[in-house]
Amino acid sequence: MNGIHDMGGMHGFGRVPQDPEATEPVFHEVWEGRVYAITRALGPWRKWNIDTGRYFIEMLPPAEYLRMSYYEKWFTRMVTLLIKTGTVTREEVESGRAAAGSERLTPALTPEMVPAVALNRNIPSSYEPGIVPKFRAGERVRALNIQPLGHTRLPRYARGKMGVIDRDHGVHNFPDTNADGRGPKRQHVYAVRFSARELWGPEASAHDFVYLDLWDDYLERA
Amino acid sequence: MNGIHDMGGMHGFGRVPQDPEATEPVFHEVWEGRVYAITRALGPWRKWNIDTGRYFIEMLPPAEYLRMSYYEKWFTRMVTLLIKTGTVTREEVESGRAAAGSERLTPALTPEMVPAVALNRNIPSSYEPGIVPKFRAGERVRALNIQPLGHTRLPRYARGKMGVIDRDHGVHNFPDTNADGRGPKRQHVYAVRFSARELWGPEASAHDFVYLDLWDDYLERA
Amino acid sequence: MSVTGAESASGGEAQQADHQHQTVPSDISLRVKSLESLLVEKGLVDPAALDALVDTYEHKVGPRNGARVVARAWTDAAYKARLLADASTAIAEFGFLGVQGEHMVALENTPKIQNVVVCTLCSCYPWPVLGLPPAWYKSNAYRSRAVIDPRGVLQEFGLELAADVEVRVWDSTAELRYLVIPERPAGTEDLDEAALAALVTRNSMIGVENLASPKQVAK
Amino acid sequence: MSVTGAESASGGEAQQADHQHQTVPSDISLRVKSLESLLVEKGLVDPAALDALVDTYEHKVGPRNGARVVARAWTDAAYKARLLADASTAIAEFGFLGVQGEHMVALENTPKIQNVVVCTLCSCYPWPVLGLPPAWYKSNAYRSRAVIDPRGVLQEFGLELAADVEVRVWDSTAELRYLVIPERPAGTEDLDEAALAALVTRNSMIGVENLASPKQVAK
Repeated sequence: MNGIHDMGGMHGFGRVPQDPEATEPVFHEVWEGRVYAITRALGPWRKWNIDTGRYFIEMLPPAEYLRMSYYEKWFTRMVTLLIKTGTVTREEVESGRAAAGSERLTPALTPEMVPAVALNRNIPSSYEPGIVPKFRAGERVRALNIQPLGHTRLPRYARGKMGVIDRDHGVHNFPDTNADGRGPKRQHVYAVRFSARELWGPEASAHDFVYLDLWDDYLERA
Repeated sequence: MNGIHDMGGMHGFGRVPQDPEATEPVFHEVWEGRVYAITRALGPWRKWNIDTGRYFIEMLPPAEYLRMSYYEKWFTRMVTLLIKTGTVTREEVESGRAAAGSERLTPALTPEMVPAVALNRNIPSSYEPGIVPKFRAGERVRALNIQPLGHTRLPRYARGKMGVIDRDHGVHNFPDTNADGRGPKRQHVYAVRFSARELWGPEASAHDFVYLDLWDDYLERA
Repeated sequence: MSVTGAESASGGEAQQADHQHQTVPSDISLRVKSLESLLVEKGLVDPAALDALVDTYEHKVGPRNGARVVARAWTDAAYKARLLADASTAIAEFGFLGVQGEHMVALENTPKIQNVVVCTLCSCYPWPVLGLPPAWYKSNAYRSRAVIDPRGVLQEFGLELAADVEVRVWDSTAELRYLVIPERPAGTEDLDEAALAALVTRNSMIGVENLASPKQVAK
Repeated sequence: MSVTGAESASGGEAQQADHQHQTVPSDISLRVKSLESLLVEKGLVDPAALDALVDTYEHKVGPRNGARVVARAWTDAAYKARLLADASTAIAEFGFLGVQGEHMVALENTPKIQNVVVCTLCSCYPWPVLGLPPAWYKSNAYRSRAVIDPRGVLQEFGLELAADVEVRVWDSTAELRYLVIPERPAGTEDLDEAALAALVTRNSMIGVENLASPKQVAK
């Protein structure tokens, strides 16, 4: 969706805020750490995937998206998805108590598992020889001019623009379909190099380039 | 500027709110009418022009732009420009009282003048034979891919896109320069017809078109 | 006069506006009253002129003006020709003049062409013929969607167009202001100009509604 | 599992999220506590696991990890070659693994090439090597400007690039995560790997800062 989250190229947000690197806390408030940790601890239940998670932040009303802090968005997304997946009910969220007679589970993530979950590799290999790449490094491509109503990772600023395949990143899930239950539709992802002049016009520096990771389904031969 | 105001083509704002035509008030609150009227009554002082006025709404921080109601934006813009032009001071706005010893003027707009100002024509003719149009009806043009940091009336969704000159609207001020004191740079404006497929890609209807009023300086021959 | 400096584009102005918003009283109604009394005290505005302006746009200028133009175009072929050729001058015959109506263009809807007007960048609107814009016209939803999903927007207004009707969305990026001439409804052959004008809705002159025949309405 | 329906794109979901935001208690800290206690009561999360997660990202995972990778790349040509060829595997030699670091790519800055990393669509970031992202990286200002005005952004970080330096902005739109290898500062020939790692800043591994020589810093 062409949501407010797709903000690459926008003006008006002012200067980049600067916190001293040495002293900025990882979490600025205690509740931020809890929101982060709860989100992570819910992961092993596999109630939703990462693309769905991103999609449900993007669907916040634009004014709310801009008003909320980063972890406030995470919190709102989590509540929405917990209810949407039937994991909890709205009444339970409002009361903060489990409904009488509701199921009591055993946490999927125990403290002993945290080092493994946080620090170990756990990802499907991206090497799938059965899935053939459509493009090779060096080929000229055009990002499609499409306007998906759902989740997409093709930003507006690159649509219709020409670039060059820089490298093949292997096979990955396709976010547009993976986000809304239509399946992972695994395919190759490439780093695509766009000149700033192609993206932003002749006043951009001839020495500036933007690299985007784009899926086969976002590209056509140019 | 590529501000939040440039929202043509965005998703996420939901359905169009519907008020019954027969009963919707012109002003939903008394203060809205006052903001509208004060803005109009300040017009004859010529402290700023219409392009500057639009620019100062666009420069609201995006979160504020989306949070504020229409006339709240007008009010904020008015206060900013009254201070910026030295018409009032920040202290006067905060206190609601004129500073001791400050000049007392005579209102530029009297009640007797209202019908004339509201209802009569008062505009420089757009017929200026000395200013030659660059394009003619039927010509194919491309909207420039430019990213002005200041005010512009070339929306992002049309940049780099091809269209056809539908008609010549005559000579008008150029908003990009008129908004920030660089002068009216008068030039021809055209209605330019873009196909929805050119703007939004092949999934758009072949029967949909968008007409934009664009200035000579926004266009090149395609 | 230059009111903007080099810092504008980098957000300096915006931050200033934001700051200022924080420092004035929190209730918008009080803040407006306070500003008005300041401007009156300084002699910048006359409160009676403000009253007259509010009264003008609440009671004297509005879509009934545009409806009269449309009704005449329906009943007077020569007028319609003048309106389509030079709308500003043709509308001036009624005395509907003034700010935001200086450069008018009339757009004729037909069974095969639906014109729809929007202003994606702000909320430009032809004040002298339609009055001040309704809330929906100023909404972010309408501004954002009219150009990318005009048929979806029209459906929300109850207007389902055949796939082969050409939709022309006019995004009011300049000082041109657009008045849509809706199709004259069937079954209105016997009505005079005033009765016809009474049928013309505001929304039909923006292009988001087509007019039903009076018989259909009566059902 | 499909958690989204056809109504999603038309804003139904968004309105629901908004509504819900209104109906939970207003103070975010209380709302989070309330949700945590609910999830604990239902057996969905273990509070000790939450504590361990917070502790992990506050104290065990952070930019010191990435700094060690960079220092080794500076001092071990074979390691650097492995890192550039397959960063995920080379970084795994340190045990810096896990979520948001599964598909790593290392980008080498040179006097003629400045790599800069951003995620315009959200705030993707290589957690195992850099920890959780700083506020500036998540800011709308950085996300919006890094791709259209990279040199202006770098100037705000104090980095003035010569006009002919190639700027490569990597917008993390997929699950690839980028680690910038900054240039090794001059005057560090005598330092060992640990001392070199101490020089490497977080911001230099995002590409918005270049490292000064220790002698310059001492001045």
